[in-house]
Amino acid sequence: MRKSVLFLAMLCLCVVSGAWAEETIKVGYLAGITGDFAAYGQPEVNAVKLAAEEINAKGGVLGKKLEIVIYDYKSRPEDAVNAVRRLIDHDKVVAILGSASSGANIATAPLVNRAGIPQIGTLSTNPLVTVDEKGKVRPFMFRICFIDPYQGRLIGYFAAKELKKKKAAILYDVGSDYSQGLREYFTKSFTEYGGTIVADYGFRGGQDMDFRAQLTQIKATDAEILVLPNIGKDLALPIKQASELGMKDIIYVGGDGYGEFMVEIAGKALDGSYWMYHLARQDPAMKPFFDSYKAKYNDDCQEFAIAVLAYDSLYWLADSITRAGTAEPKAIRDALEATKELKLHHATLTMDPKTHNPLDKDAVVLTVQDGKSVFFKKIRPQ
Amino acid sequence: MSGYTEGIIILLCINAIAGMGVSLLTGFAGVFSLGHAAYMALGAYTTAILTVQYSMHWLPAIVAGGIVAMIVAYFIGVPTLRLMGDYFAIASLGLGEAIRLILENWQSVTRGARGYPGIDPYTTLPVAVGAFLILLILMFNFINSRYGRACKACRDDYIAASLLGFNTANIRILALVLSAFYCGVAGALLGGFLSFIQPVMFDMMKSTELTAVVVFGGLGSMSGTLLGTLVITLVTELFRPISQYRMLIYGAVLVIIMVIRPEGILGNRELPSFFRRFLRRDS
Amino acid sequence: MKEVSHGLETFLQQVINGLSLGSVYALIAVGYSLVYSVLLFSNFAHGGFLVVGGYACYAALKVLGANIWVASAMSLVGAGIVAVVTERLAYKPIRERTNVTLYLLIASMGMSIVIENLFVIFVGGRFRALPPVIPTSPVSLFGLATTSAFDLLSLVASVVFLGALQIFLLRTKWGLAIRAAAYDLRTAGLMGVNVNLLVSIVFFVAGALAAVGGIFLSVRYTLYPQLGGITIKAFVAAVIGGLGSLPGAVVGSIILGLAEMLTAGFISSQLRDLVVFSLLVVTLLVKPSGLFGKNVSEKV
Amino acid sequence: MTEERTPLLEVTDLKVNYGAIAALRGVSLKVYEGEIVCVIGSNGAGKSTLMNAIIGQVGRESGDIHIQGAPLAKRNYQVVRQGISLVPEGRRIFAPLTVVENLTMGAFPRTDRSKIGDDLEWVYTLFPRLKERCGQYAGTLSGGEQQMLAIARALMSRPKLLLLDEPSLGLAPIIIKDIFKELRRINEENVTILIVEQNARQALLLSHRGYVLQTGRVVLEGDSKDLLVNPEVTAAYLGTGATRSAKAEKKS
Repeated sequence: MRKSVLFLAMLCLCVVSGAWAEETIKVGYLAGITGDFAAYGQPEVNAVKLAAEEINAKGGVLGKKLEIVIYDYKSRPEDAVNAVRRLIDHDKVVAILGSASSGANIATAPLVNRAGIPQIGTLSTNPLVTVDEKGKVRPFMFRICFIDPYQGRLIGYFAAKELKKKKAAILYDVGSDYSQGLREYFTKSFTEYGGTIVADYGFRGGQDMDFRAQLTQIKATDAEILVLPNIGKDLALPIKQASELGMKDIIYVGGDGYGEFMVEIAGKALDGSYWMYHLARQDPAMKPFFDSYKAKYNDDCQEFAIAVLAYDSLYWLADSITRAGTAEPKAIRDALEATKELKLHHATLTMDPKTHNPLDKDAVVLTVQDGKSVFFKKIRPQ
Repeated sequence: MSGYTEGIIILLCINAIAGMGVSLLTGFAGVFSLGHAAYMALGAYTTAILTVQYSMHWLPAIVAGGIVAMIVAYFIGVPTLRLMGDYFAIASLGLGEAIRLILENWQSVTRGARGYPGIDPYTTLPVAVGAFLILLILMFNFINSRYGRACKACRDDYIAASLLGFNTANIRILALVLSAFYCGVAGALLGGFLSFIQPVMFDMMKSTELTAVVVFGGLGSMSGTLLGTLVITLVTELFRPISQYRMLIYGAVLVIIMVIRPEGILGNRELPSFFRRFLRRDS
Repeated sequence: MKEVSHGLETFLQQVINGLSLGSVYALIAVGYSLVYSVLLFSNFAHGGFLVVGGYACYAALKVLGANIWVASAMSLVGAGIVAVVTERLAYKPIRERTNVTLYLLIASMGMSIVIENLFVIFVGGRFRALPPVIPTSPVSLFGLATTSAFDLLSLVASVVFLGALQIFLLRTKWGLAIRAAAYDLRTAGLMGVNVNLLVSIVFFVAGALAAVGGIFLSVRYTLYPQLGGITIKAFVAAVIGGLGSLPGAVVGSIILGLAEMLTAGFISSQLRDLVVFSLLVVTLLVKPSGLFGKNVSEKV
Repeated sequence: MTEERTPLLEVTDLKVNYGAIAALRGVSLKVYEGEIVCVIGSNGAGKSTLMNAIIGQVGRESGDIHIQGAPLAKRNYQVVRQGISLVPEGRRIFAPLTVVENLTMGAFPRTDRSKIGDDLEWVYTLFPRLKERCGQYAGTLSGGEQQMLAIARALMSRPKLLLLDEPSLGLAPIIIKDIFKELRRINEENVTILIVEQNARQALLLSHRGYVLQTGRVVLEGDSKDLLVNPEVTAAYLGTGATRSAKAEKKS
């Protein structure tokens, strides 16, 4: 009985919130608050709220305030589909930001195309998010991050040309599309640059937390670098365990799965590792963001890549709406596609209209020194 | 009708089809499974591969998806259905995970963990509702048939049923194979609904959800299963605005219903007789 | 010749890795088995107790600034209490009404979701690490293999805790009562045993053991709300050893740890989990009650 | 009659339901100190339910139970502490525990640890066979030995009242005779006994008084020697072996 009252209350809430829709521009946000990516859900939500506050404080967009409707998708594609349908039909959003997961965005792509609502992926690096399997661009899907082939090529280039290493070992997550993608493209580019893969081992993300079996095998080879195309704890744990197994000389290289919380887990062992990243914490342009994030949430924002990308996607969207001159989804789409040399906080963004990927986006290489990530250099492979 | 409502109804139909399958096995034959998401995965992948790779029409492809799930279920059922009670449930958990891991590793066919994109969105509202209604009628015919009653006899007293001359082993396998068919079809429809599938969608969490819905609705009540599906799906949708509490509420609902009414919403009655009894008690 | 000794070294290393992994599984698997032996259901919320233990230790160390001994003690007691409360709130009403253990299974799955998400909401999903209270520096074993100081410690801790549990079960009045109840709970009641108190004690012990596992897992790996998911492996180990048998849980854990490491090392790292689940299914088919299990007939 | 004394156990109008089925429909009985009282009846008459309701393993619907004038607790473990102990139907010994451990379990609620050793000796003198097998696992004992163990285990709590549920079940006639002889000896050592039995003749021969239970009600009561010659009882429960069970079956 009490439960049905609750339902009714919820329903009323929805209706009421629908009623003020006219005053604001509604933007949807797909966040992985529960489920496998729960570790990243809170920072992205915090960051996008922060961006909205900042934009609204400066008078909003086209004189209207931005309203962010945040839905959790449990880090699962099947749930993302319903969340997006609800954002489109029920909340009548003009655009959708997120998610960070490629799988979810591939599943929502046909929906947003049909409905004509633009969606910007934050950390979804799989090429299929914006381009379908026949190579045709998905008109309403965009992304702010670089893609797996680019990132994989970066790692390969960096390892072969910058570090001048010839022998690499890979430890990747069989269950993760992200990890599989990076591994594939890294292997391709590293061998093209003349390197050899001397060991290639997989593991199952989620349940497997012990990588010593694979590491022991890798230790027995003469690999000079260990490539870790993984996310979060699956990056920190192999490094920690490798150091326990006495693997001192191997250099760790990885992609944008890096997060600062890894230092807490792997400690000293992380020193001297390299990460292809979207931005560096020391970047002076990012200081205001980190300061206001710290002030508002009293947190260092250790998962800053996702937070910054969520933050900047809203700025990108706001800019596109301004340029479009209307909050009409189709116009916003066109403006997003036409983005050129837009200065965001973490990078300068130009859209490739054929792929909806950022064009020639520099990657930042981070290295870890004394438990802190430090800007190493900007690279762009030839 | 808005796309959102439509999406929920399609998802409801898909969940209900899978739920009916598990309900037949668990509620009627008394066999508990913690691995039925794997049959959904088999159906989904078979249909996806047939429609995308071999350009088969979606209708026979869906049926083929169900049949592949059935065949696999048969070969799994023959050795494992000898196991009783918890042990079958545990074995099915292991097998379900094993099937999912095979799909994940068999990259040349399934494209591995990156998922299988580009499936035709053939699961439209009429298709989902149509499939649901057809399978619903077939299911009610089955449970009211001689075989359906035999299933119940097996559940209530396995030994007595075998003494009464039922071939209990065959009946348990029949129930398993049929439930796999339903789940396979549900998986195939899910593939067409999302137009993208990944092995991770069909993990243990999904399997437990299937069984939980059946227990929630009431073991041995097909309409209870449908009601359970409705409630669980609507709860997760209604609480979407308070996203972070959604899973907490889902977990709490499972516990609370087990504590307050372990026999499920409807117990082992079907909806009409439940209402009759309810009204009688009121007056 | 060099090849051979090199292969042997790697093999030895993998065996040691397997033993250390197995010892952590054992701590968790024993808890599963202990609860199963008395109440005949697989308590899937066990992983939740582990997470509670991990966070309790983390909080004690980081927030209260306690030393590792105090923090561990708080963690053990905390997880034990949560286990008892869980049993009282969620399981007791069910087991008093019905003897269908499946209802308990579903409730335990619900509880594990509840515990996980309570942490997601109130503590956050971030991966955390316990301060380096337990050394993880490499230790060389006669120059043949390398392990970390932590592994030796976890092995020792497993032996100590499992030994203490064994002494508790064999030498004390309540230990005897638990063994009797594991065979026949009702008849244990006839002997004047307060069955509810006994079940609470069992849950407290299981929760405390899970906390030990939780502390070691969070130091060895990392601490996050979904950490409990790893207990599925420990559960498999408990089944392989025979649900309800404590020596079985230990042996099953060691077998599983070795199987995982040797498969990943010498066959294929991708097949590691497949081997785990195949081992489970094969065990069930060949000997449903596991290696050491008591033979039980139908119980649903 | 002995109306002036407070009975050791007094059951008044006890009703027990299993769901919608009434198992006991108002049973009253009394057991005085030092007595052996038997309850006989056919299968399904409610005999085991009566035992389980007294010991607290089955909830009571209504009715009172008093022990020495004080109300009997409802929880199983408290009942044992008040001095009643049950030898359950089918013996239900702890098979994976040793004989000694089984006996120690029987003494579980006791706090006078020092005296437990004396009582162990006492039950060993009653059942010397158990002493010979004290280190063996209880599951390896023969049926008769298991029954002895179950009785000995119940005695270890030093009960004022010993309840026995079908002690003859599944045992050979010669062993039944032994067991009943032991029960008489135990009674002589100041243990009051309430026994329910299908084997009516043995039970009536052993006991002082008896009750006849039929479909949840007491239909007859009296001194055992009177019941033994009561024509109704003889007709229903006391034929020779084969006819007796045949009649019992027809009744149920």
